[in-house]
Amino acid sequence: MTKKYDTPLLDELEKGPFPSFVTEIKKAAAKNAMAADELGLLEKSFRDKVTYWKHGGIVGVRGYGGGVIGRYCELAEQFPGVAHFHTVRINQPAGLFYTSEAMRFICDVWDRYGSGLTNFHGSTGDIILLGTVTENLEAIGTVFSMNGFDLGGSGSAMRTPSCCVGPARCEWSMIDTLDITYDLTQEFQDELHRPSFPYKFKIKTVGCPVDCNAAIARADLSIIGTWKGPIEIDQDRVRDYAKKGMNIQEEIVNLCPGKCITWDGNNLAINNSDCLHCMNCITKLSGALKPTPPFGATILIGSKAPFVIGATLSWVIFPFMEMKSPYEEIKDFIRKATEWWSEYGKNRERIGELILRLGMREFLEAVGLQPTPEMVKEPRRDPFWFWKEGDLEGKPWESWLK
Amino acid sequence: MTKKYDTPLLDELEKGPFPSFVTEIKKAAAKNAMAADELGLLEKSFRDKVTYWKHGGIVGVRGYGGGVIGRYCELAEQFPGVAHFHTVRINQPAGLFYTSEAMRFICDVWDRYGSGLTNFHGSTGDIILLGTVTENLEAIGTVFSMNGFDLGGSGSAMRTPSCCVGPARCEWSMIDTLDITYDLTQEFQDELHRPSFPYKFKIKTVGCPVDCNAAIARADLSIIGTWKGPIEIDQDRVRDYAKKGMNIQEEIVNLCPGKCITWDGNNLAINNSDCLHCMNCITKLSGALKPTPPFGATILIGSKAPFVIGATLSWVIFPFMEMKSPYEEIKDFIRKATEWWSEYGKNRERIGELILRLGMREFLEAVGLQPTPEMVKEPRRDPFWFWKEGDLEGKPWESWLK
Amino acid sequence: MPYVIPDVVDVKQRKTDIGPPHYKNFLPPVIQKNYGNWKEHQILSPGLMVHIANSGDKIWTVRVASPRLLATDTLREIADIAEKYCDGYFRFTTRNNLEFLVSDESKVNPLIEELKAKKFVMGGIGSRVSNVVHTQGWIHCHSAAVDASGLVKCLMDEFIDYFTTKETPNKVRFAVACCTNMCGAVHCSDIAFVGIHTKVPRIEHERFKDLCELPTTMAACPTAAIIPDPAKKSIKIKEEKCMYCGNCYSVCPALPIKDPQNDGVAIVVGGKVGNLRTPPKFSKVAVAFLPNNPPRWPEVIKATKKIFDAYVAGAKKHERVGEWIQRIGWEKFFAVTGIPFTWQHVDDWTYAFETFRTTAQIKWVK
Amino acid sequence: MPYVIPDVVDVKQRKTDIGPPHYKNFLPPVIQKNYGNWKEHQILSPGLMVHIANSGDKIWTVRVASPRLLATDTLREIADIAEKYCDGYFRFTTRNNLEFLVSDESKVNPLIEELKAKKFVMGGIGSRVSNVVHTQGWIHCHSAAVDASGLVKCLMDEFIDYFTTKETPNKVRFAVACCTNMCGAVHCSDIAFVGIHTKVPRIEHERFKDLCELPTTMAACPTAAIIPDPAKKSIKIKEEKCMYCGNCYSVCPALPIKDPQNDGVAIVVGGKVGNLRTPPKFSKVAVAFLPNNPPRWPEVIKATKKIFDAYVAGAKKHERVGEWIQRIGWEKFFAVTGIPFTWQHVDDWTYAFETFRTTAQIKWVK
Ligand code: SRM
Ligand code: SRM
Ligand code: SRM
Ligand code: SRM
Ligand code: SF4
Ligand code: SF4
Ligand code: SF4
Ligand code: SF4
Ligand code: SF4
Ligand code: SF4
Ligand code: SF4
Ligand code: SF4
Repeated sequence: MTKKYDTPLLDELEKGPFPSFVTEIKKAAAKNAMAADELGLLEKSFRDKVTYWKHGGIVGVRGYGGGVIGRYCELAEQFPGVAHFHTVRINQPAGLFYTSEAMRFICDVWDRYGSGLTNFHGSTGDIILLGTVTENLEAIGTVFSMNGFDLGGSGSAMRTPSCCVGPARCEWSMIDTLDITYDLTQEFQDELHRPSFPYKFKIKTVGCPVDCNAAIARADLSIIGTWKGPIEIDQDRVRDYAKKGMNIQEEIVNLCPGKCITWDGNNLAINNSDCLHCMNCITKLSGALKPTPPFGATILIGSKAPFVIGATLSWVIFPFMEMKSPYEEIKDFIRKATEWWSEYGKNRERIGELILRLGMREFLEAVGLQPTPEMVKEPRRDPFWFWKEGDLEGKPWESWLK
Repeated sequence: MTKKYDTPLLDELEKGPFPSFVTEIKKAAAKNAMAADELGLLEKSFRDKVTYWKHGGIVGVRGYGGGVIGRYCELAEQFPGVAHFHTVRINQPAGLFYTSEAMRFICDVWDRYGSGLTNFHGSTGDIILLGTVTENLEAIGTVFSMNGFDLGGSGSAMRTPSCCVGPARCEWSMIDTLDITYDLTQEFQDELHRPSFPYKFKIKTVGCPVDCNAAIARADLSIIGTWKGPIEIDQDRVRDYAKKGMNIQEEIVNLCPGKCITWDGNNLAINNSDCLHCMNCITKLSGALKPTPPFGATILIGSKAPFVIGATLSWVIFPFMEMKSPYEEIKDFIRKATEWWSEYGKNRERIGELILRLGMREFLEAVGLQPTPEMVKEPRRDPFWFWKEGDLEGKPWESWLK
Repeated sequence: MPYVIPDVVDVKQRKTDIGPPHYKNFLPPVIQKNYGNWKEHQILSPGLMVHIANSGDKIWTVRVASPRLLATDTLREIADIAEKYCDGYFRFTTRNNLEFLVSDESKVNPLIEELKAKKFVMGGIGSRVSNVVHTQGWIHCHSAAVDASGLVKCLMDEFIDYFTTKETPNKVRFAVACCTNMCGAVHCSDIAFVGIHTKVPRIEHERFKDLCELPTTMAACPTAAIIPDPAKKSIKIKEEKCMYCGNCYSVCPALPIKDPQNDGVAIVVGGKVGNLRTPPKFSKVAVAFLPNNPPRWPEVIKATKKIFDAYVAGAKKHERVGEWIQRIGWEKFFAVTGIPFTWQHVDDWTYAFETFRTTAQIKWVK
Repeated sequence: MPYVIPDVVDVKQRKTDIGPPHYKNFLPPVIQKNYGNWKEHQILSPGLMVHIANSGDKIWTVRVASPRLLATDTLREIADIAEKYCDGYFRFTTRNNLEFLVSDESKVNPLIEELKAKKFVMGGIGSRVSNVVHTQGWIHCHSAAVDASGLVKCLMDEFIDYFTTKETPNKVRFAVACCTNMCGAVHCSDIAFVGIHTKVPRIEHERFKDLCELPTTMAACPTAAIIPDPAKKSIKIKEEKCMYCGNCYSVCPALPIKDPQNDGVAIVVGGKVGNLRTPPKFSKVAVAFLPNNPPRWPEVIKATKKIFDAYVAGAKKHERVGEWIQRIGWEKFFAVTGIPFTWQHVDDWTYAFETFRTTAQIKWVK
């Protein structure tokens, strides 16, 4: 039933110890014509050193403005199986947990309607189902929804939120990353499925500053768990580490960015008021140190890939926010922030870019926040800055210059 | 002969321990009508909280395009003595050394032709003679030149080079700052006296990275002495410091940015290959440590005040240049750099701003240099960059990818 | 939950905006019980760790490499194994690895044996190389200047020992992006690869009119190289301002930039995202261009090895690649890796000044 | 060299481009002899140090505060003293202090006695406050938003003990600039003061035509707030883009910006120029506005004291102000000084992004 191609270049990539994506494609190709042509096309790309996909087209599921990436092949005649080869993004379960049952269901759907090829997962977090044709999209959407799954985001919309494994299997999680992700995803279903923002808006949540989901680098809104209490120390276990050969001075004390740890060979002391909450000591002395409540999150905004103004990392907006269900404060912030952005943002301008264009003040005032030093690495440099009517009213210096 | 003013506000500034500039003005005012009106005018400025000087006018000495800052008073009728109140910039001797004789000569000139008020020195380094009238300028120029002095720079010209005290009275000077300054000043007399650049061009030379003349912050061309040899250690003297109470670990080892010093309580060791040549250990253990040859200078370009693109610090162009009389290499560089700048620079664009506008490559190619990692804190970030015809010719990777 | 796929699908049954299934449905009972109450974990081997709850309960995780691109057959095989040893529970990591979640200690070793037998590759836990965050490449994207999965395969084949056994000073995060849109985490990875172009886009004036919007196209250009060409109802590109970034093509199909002869791969290094020790860092260019040489990209792999080996040899414990470079200095980085420093390393874009060395602090390298 | 001032000056005798006199003419013999051959120095008291040559020769330096603005009478007095104790040799420092250069040890104490008697203030050597790099202010400049000499006098009166006797963790470099042209070293000083405006320049359309060039004026604006007003042959200012920097006035007298009611002083902190320990640093705004209150600027002095005292109390040995702040963090800086953090502290100009806190590293302050 499926076409066979000679794939000498790709065959090369079936060698070697790391599991081979070529083998995967071949597995699917053995029983799926789309996958077979994907294999043939890919070999041609490898030979010609060029992509043969066309610039995306708009396809989708009724009632949704996104969730499907339209894809057509430049060489449709030669590879008819991939003439249409759309991707369906399915919103993953928070934390990327699965059961065999659920996975088999996904496989069944994809064997029936698609190429049999998937990505677990896309960089944003979605389940990526690679390759189907326009006619199948409605059915795919229906079957998934009948079974409790829904499409993920694409286009100028809220994107599928994602998170680290957090409280499900990590001792350091200071917030419920899975619940936050699930709750925000549900809250913003409309924004997720019906693109109405100037551009994409991504949310990533991690349980602590270790940031196992790259939240600070790949999310317009980065929610990073943190703590306010002192670090609890189990001295015996610290000594144990030392006994087992850890050089506490080198690996813990010297690497502390707050320069707030001391070790006298027997006791470890932390001056918590200088702690920067970086997590180094806690992770490297795993089990011996423990952050203590209050727990909450630092909320940062604005990270993204390089276009147009250069790659950004998210920056602090709320140094500390409590993160208790139903998460009203963060939802309220997201609403205000995206409203402001939708009003002032240009087409294809991320929220961080807009803030950089209009200035933090415009943004902070719009969302009802005051500036705090935690928002900056350092205050501004050159001595000219804007004043708004009223900034100097009432001689503000009088109150602190006592 | 001179007018008297009530100066209650200024009188307040005759009180207090620090020597008073008001007392100085009063001293001059007692015998000089210009100084007297300067005093009256200043009191008025203090009262009204505003300057009363007009935007500069163009005045000068024949054959020179600079050296005099024209200054007229907005309140000429009320204060006729300062109706004209031009500043004459006299090129200081390198290192700011004087003899009583020379100083008396300067005073004589200024009592005869000016207000009797001076600045030792202006921020650029000149002797500033404050306040004279247009008619006196030719005579002032003549008398100074008859006695071996010349005007300093102003306007869009080479500015008066200056330096730290260097080899004249400092054990750390690795280059002859005074001689370099004198020599470059002589070499570029024409550029200094006849503005023909897009904007000002300042040169500051210091004997070592301590930078006692703020070369890196206030000069388009910063010449900073440095060394390539190992740091010589007199262990006895180091121990002496320790004995006298210095905490070598805290003050020397921990503060070394190269993290290349160790101290075992008895011996200090420096891993010179990691030394950043910052001078901290050498200055704080003064007398115990000594830089050794080869000596030379790091040459940096581009520092300036905030307009228009924000304040800059100079950045490295030559990591290391030998600085031997007659300093042909640096002169050649200055000539090439200022030629390129004069060709491409806009009016009022400093050389550093031009480099930032056109890119380092344009500049480096114009002056015949190749890029080196010492020029940057870090390589560029976002993965798009220019290629010129030929950059990839001959597959440059083949040679280093062996 | 019994999943059903009716033979005849009635699209009217479709519900919208139900969102993803609740994560609780997929958590093993031991996790549900000890959710948020973990005490600590121990790394037992590069592919095995155990998390211990305050209650004393434990869960074992066996981590397995995945090419991310998976056929349904493989997914079913995984499901079968999970059923056999994990009551059907497993997960993926944020870096595309697969994790079997074992609640019953006695099943850990048998699971490992079966995985070995089936040629699954275990590892990636601890201070070592883990899987590669990457993108679509020639598999699925119109924008790809290079393939992604292929490059990942070559990289991981090369560094496999560092996944399965050997340690590195700290975790080494690779990432691959097939174009400068950088759908991978390239801009903040220890060592990352990005497909780049080196020639100006070609303008298809006829198609421009129909397919592209002038303001959007102009706004897409980071260097304002695009100006209107009213005569042609199209645009012009000021060649000397073009950095070949390809962003104009992202918004306008009439500006193809792909070029088999001149596209290539750049290597950027020293980024990180975690807040440990030093703040998150951007990656910086190490190698500005290497040829796009499928199927094995030998030049890219060789260059990567130079960087990787220098890091492993030179870094102190817990130092990430960027922290190592920060300590030794970029002049030493280029010296110890033998990579030449070229024009392309010197920034000339928005933050160029911030990257210039505004200090006399220099290390001498031979 | 005998200096002559003829009664009648013949301007034809003027030579041009002779440059400054050679510095050797002004070096004491002991310096000439040991030039470039100094071995070390010792700081004997805050106003006295001795430099010792490899030859064993010594030169003593007595440092004296100067207001920089000096009357010829004072200069003559200095010349007289130098003649008496120093064979006529003295110098100024790069921070406007005066240094008597004594070659004969027996003359050191008598010199000091005479200086004391004459109320000269000795000090400034070592880890302490030295003199203030500053500018013209109302004495001579049309651009001054604040006076410079006056502010310097108030500062040095306040901190005089730290010049004459008391120590600070490291040198503290003050600077004053009367406008944002910043002819002082304000942008890289420990604690610096700059005169600023807070209102948009007034446009004198009539004068604009005669006095100003349109392109130069537009190019002078850092925020591109200036646009042509062709009707008036003048310009318009987009008020919402104006940062009141005054640079347009620098090139165009028809745009006066001085404003007695609304001009004021900003305090910037944490800059340095030396390469020791940490690289040179820019100053950052600590206080965005204080009123311009001559003759004693009490608000400025009080605010400075808060910063200075916090530094002296909190810094470790050898830490400059900027290094201290870097260690404790800006959140603590604002906490320990009690200075409020305002909108003006947050950058919104060229490098704004580089100043944002792109990390979760935060210290909690009450
Ligand atoms: C599938 C995925 C890559 C992957 O293999 O994992 C992907 C694929 C595409 N991305 Fe992406 N992006 C994917 C995650 C990302 C990420 C990473 C992330 O989300 O954590 C980024 C960087 C972070 C960011 O958002 O900035 C990313 C930054 C971009 C950009 C640049 C956006 C920008 O503001 O600069 C584009 C260009 C655009 O939007 O037109 C882009 C555009 C695209 C398009 C839609 C191509 C296009 O221009 O139309 C790609 C479709 C490929 C295809 O044919 O399937 N993709 N994209 C990822 C989404 C899967 C998922 O939903 O889970
Ligand atoms: C006298 C002096 C200040 C002082 O009291 O010491 C001074 C005074 C003036 N400076 Fe300056 N600058 C003086 C050193 C500096 C310095 C510091 C230095 O040279 O080390 C700087 C900062 C470094 C730099 O060059 O960027 C400096 C940056 C400026 C600027 C801004 C230049 C820029 O590129 O942003 C201007 C504006 C201009 O050029 O129109 C300026 C303009 C002026 C003018 C000419 C005012 C004007 O706009 O026409 C001032 C004349 C005041 C007067 O009436 O006497 N002055 N000026 C200094 C020169 C004395 C000397 O020759 O020794
Ligand atoms: C499973 C996973 C979370 C998830 O939701 O899927 C995870 C899980 C753990 N991480 Fe992570 N991290 C995971 C992605 C990340 C990421 C994100 C990324 O790579 O894109 C990072 C940030 C990397 C960066 O900074 O660029 C990350 C940086 C860390 C670190 C910090 C390393 C360092 O810089 O010192 C630790 C702490 C440690 O290793 O000491 C850590 C520690 C851990 C611990 C020990 C946490 C715990 O107690 O359970 C987990 C197992 C350790 C391991 O894999 O070595 N995890 N970890 C992710 C596994 C990815 C993989 O397959 O390899
Ligand atoms: C006389 C003078 C040079 C001149 O040509 O006039 C000079 C002279 C010396 N400096 Fe300096 N420095 C002089 C301006 C500077 C400057 C420039 C400035 O302030 O604008 C700096 C850079 C300040 C900065 O980084 O912002 C400067 C930073 C230093 C340092 C480094 C301090 C530090 O950050 O650790 C040292 C080393 C030390 O003190 O240990 C030093 C050390 C010295 C020594 C000990 C060098 C020596 O062996 O002779 C000299 C006497 C020490 C003293 O004054 O405490 N000198 N010194 C300048 C005196 C200015 C004054 O009147 O106070
Ligand atoms: S980010 Fe923190 S809480 Fe989340 S998995 Fe990593 S270490 Fe655990
Ligand atoms: S969490 Fe980081 S900053 Fe805080 S004590 Fe530990 S190592 Fe230091
Ligand atoms: S810069 Fe160096 S050589 Fe010059 S005076 Fe300062 S310490 Fe001495
Ligand atoms: S000069 Fe600076 S970098 Fe070099 S050893 Fe001394 S303290 Fe370290
Ligand atoms: S990085 Fe570029 S080529 Fe690769 S998937 Fe993303 S948009 Fe497509
Ligand atoms: S490739 Fe990039 S730089 Fe070149 S024209 Fe297109 S958008 Fe502009
Ligand atoms: S800082 Fe401004 S006001 Fe002061 S002297 Fe310089 S130009 Fe004039
Ligand atoms: S004051 Fe400054 S910002 Fe305002 S218009 Fe003039 S130059 Fe522009």
